[in-house]
Amino acid sequence: MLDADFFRRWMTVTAASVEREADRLTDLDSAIGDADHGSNLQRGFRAVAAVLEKEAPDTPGAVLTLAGRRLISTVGGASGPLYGTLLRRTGKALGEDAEVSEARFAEALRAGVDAVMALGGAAPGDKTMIDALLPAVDALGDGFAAARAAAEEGALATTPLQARKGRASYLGERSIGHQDPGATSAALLIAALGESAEADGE
Amino acid sequence: MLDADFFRRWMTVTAASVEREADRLTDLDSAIGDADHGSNLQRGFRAVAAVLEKEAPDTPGAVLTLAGRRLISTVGGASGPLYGTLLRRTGKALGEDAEVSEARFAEALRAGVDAVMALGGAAPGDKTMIDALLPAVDALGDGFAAARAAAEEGALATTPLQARKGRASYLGERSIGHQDPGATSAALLIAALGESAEADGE
Amino acid sequence: MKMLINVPETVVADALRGLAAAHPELTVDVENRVIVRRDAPVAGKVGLVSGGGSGHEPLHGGFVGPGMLSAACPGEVFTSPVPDQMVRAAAAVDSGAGVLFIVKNYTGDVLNFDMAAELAEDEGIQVAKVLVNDDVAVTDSLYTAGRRGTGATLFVEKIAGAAAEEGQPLERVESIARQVNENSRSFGVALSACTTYAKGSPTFDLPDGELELGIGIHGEPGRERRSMMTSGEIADFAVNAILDDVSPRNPVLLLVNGLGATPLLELYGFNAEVQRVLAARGVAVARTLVGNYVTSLDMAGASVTLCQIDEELLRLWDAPVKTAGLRWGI
Amino acid sequence: MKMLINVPETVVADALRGLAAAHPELTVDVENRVIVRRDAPVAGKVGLVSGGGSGHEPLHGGFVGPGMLSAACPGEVFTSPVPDQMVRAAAAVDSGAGVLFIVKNYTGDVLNFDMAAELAEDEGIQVAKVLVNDDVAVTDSLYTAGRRGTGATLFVEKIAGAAAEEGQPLERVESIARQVNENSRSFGVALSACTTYAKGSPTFDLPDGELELGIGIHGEPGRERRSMMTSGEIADFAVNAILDDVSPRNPVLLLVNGLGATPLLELYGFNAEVQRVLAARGVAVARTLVGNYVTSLDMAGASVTLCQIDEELLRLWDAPVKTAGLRWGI
Ligand SMILES: Nc1ncnc2c1ncn2[C@@H]1O[C@H](COP(=O)(O)OP(=O)(O)O)[C@@H](O)[C@H]1O
Ligand SMILES: Nc1ncnc2c1ncn2[C@@H]1O[C@H](COP(=O)(O)OP(=O)(O)O)[C@@H](O)[C@H]1O
Ligand SMILES: [Mg+2]
Ligand SMILES: [Mg+2]
Ligand SMILES: [Mg+2]
Ligand SMILES: [Mg+2]
Repeated sequence: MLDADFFRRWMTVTAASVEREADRLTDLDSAIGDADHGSNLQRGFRAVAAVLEKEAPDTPGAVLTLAGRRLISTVGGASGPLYGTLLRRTGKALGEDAEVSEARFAEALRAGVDAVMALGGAAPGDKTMIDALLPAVDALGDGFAAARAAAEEGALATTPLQARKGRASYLGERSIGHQDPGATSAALLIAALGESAEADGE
Repeated sequence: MLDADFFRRWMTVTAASVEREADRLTDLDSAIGDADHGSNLQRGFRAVAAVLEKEAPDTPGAVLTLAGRRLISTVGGASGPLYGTLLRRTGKALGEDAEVSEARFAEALRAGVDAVMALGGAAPGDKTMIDALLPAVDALGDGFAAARAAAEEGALATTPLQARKGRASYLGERSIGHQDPGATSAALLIAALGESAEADGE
Repeated sequence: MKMLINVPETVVADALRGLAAAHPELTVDVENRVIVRRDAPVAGKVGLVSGGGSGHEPLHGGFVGPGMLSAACPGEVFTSPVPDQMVRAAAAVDSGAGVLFIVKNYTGDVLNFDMAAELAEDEGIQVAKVLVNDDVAVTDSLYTAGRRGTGATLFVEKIAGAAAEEGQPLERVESIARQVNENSRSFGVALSACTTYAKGSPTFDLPDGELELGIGIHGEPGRERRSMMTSGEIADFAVNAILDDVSPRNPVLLLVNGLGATPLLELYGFNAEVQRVLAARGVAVARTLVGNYVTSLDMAGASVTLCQIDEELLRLWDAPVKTAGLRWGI
Repeated sequence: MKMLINVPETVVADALRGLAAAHPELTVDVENRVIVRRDAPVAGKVGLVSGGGSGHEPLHGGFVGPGMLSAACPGEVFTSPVPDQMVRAAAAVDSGAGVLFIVKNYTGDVLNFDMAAELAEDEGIQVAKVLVNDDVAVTDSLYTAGRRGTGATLFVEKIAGAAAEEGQPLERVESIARQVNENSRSFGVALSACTTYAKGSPTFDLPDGELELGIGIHGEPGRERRSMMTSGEIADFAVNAILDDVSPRNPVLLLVNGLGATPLLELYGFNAEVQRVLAARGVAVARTLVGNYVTSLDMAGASVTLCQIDEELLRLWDAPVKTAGLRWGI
């Protein structure tokens, strides 16, 4: 079972890996976007880590809705409302239970990803964060490691795609050959699940 | 004796050598000024050549006063009024004679250089065109070749000087180590005398 | 590229402090990043709120004041502001007559303003939205995020601002804003990439002797790269790209806009070429504005925006405006 | 650096054509390079004529209009105009009340305006001259050409322009102009060199990580080179350089001026730092102007100009002005 602590760790581990990978995310965004994805998420997840420390919500749902709201209030750009919605809607779907099963989480995350697709209008193959998130959700039944592998594979697979959503779409065919920054950060987010679970085992 | 033809040649030979050396003059000006001396003189001497062709004044004095007026009307910057005054006042000093001796010319040119010093307030050693013009005038009694050598030596000798007039003076000690663009162009003007005389001999 | 900044993290806050110091006629909330005209809310007047990533100054903060925007929300550099800013701005300027959000069509701006509109309506503020999407460099299709909002933003903000200042109701101000956007088209060309503070180096690599046609204003590379062209050739390309998309029957407003680092001397020369092409294509120009209005940090280049107008829109364009970035008639 | 031009030879003429197209309220003589306000000569009004090398736009052509200059003479890029232009301008604006030449203190400008003054007086025009020399970066001594004219030119042109517009006589307009200059001091800092068209490459070499303190506006290198500094450190240096030269007792006008390629976002941030230093040194600021007004093509950097004012000068500063580059009150 996954408790509020686990979800808090998920957020702080994500914050740490965004910190570490910020330059790479910004570089990816500079190739096909506007060179801010790393700093956007850095600002957002710093704020998330800070607010979770301060408010220490005590259910998985409350952790994720608070984190989502905080991203919406601090990131801006396309990724702010999208990641914010992802976490907020996942959190809402988790309800008010103090602990949730992995299966329940997988279901909630799917609701979150659906909300992101509804909000941003992106479909799989549009070269967005969806291309990492959706495979991850599909693989989540097989555990965090499988989800991580699926997300990373999904992110890598955005390289040959032509972008159809977001800023990269303006480039048309010139977006081909570059990995999508949002799919890359989504893979970081999913990878952080396993790391948070391991930390739990210690 | 030097006739109107000689002075016209002086101007067109100068125009040609300014054309040839324009980039070098501009480069020198970019080191300690504002990177326009070559294009300034190019514009001016093209206009001088054109007006002399069109109006064909028939005395040495008329050639130089016309050339000087034309420089004033087309060059701008510091060098326009200064070179314009040099030629205009030299021309005025030559009076209305159809031919003038080399000695008479040397005297007139000294009047021209004096006028430049009065107008611009520069003294020898201030790192300006005066540092090429004044030695040239002093040497003119020994012929055009001597004047040329003196002017070129004078121009070279500006390198170690600190500028006290014109734009280069703003640099203070940082003007040291660069040859003055105006002294360099003045040496071209003086060198053109000999070339114009040779052309006459042909 | 070296920058005149303290540290990247404080660029926007520093600029807001400087704006506050220079413009006592504005209320600048540095912490919450909202710029409001001092006398807001103006009784009976529709509030106009815009915003977007910073780095395009004077857009939008420089257009706050009588006759134009009521408030602006600056985001991080090239990053849409967050809904909290927009809600705060709407609350500050709403007199009960409602608020119009003027939104450039970028995914980030659209999503954040949409969220803000919902939140503001929850607070009882009537909100209308208009999307600006004038950039013909981007194909407007299912396969893109749609045309970008660029130079027309200035036209929309000015003309809708004049209508609001006259006391026209929200639906009318909104429909005028929409009309201005529909009548507007832009095309931009970059001679150099800009440098964002987060990245610290040019956002894309543009070798000597090449330019980007159809550039965006966020350091996004353009549609096509070509060998360097003259001002006249660029004017031909840009104006023709616009006129391939629309054929104005009425006279137009013309904005010849610098992207940041192009000297005004060059911009005026470019205007001469743009006017030449327009004349050759039979397009009459009613008013011309030349300057740096919708910029992209230190990018060199320019954009052209045309807006087809009628007498009413021209009257509203000519109406008094008193902002840091655009000012006439008062 | 790539340029948005046709060929270097036509840059100034192209810009004048573009200026004419954008500003029907100006009479632009492209061939003879004179920009005159359309209603000149204004009966009974002193004419104000300025000019200088091009590349500093909006100075001077952008400051022609009611409440400021009567005419401007643009030279080649960074090259003083020729006397013929100034004489023509003087003749176009003289209503019999005389003409004031506003001359930045550069050898070229001084010599050409001096010649023009003589020629204009030969034509029966009464001419007065005022030299602008506000740049504290240059030591004013027998061993230099004297302090350069930079940002204060805007103050002199605006305030003397207001006095002339009110119908004050030539001697009075001249003495006000002289007073404004005497009360003004500037200091400029470059983060990059500019590129002139004649040369086609940066006028001096400024490596990454270094800046030039005490820069001129013609691509002349500055007084001193230092390792890169923050906006706050630059403000300290610039303001202190000015206040070492003069201690204003009255409130000041403040111009935080961009040299061309520095984004407005950075300029406003720099303004915040300048205001901090002024407050710390006890200098009260009556009015602040932030923007690109006295530029140096595509140079990155900024200058600070202070002008100590009294009530009369403040009144004239606030008076209406209607030009392409500066506009308020009408
Ligand atoms: N409509 C969309 N749906 C899903 N993801 C999107 C959409 N638009 C953009 N993205 C994602 O957002 C990422 C860019 O985020 P970011 O750079 O932070 O925002 P911005 O594009 O506003 O600068 C893209 O790489 C992409 O993965
Ligand atoms: N006061 C002066 N007296 C004599 N020569 C001068 C003076 N000031 C400048 N010069 C000369 O003019 C040259 C610069 O000419 P130019 O570059 O055409 O004008 P500007 O300095 O206005 O750009 C200098 O190299 C110097 O030789
Ligand atoms: Mg981005
Ligand atoms: Mg020079
Ligand atoms: Mg962004
Ligand atoms: Mg010059």
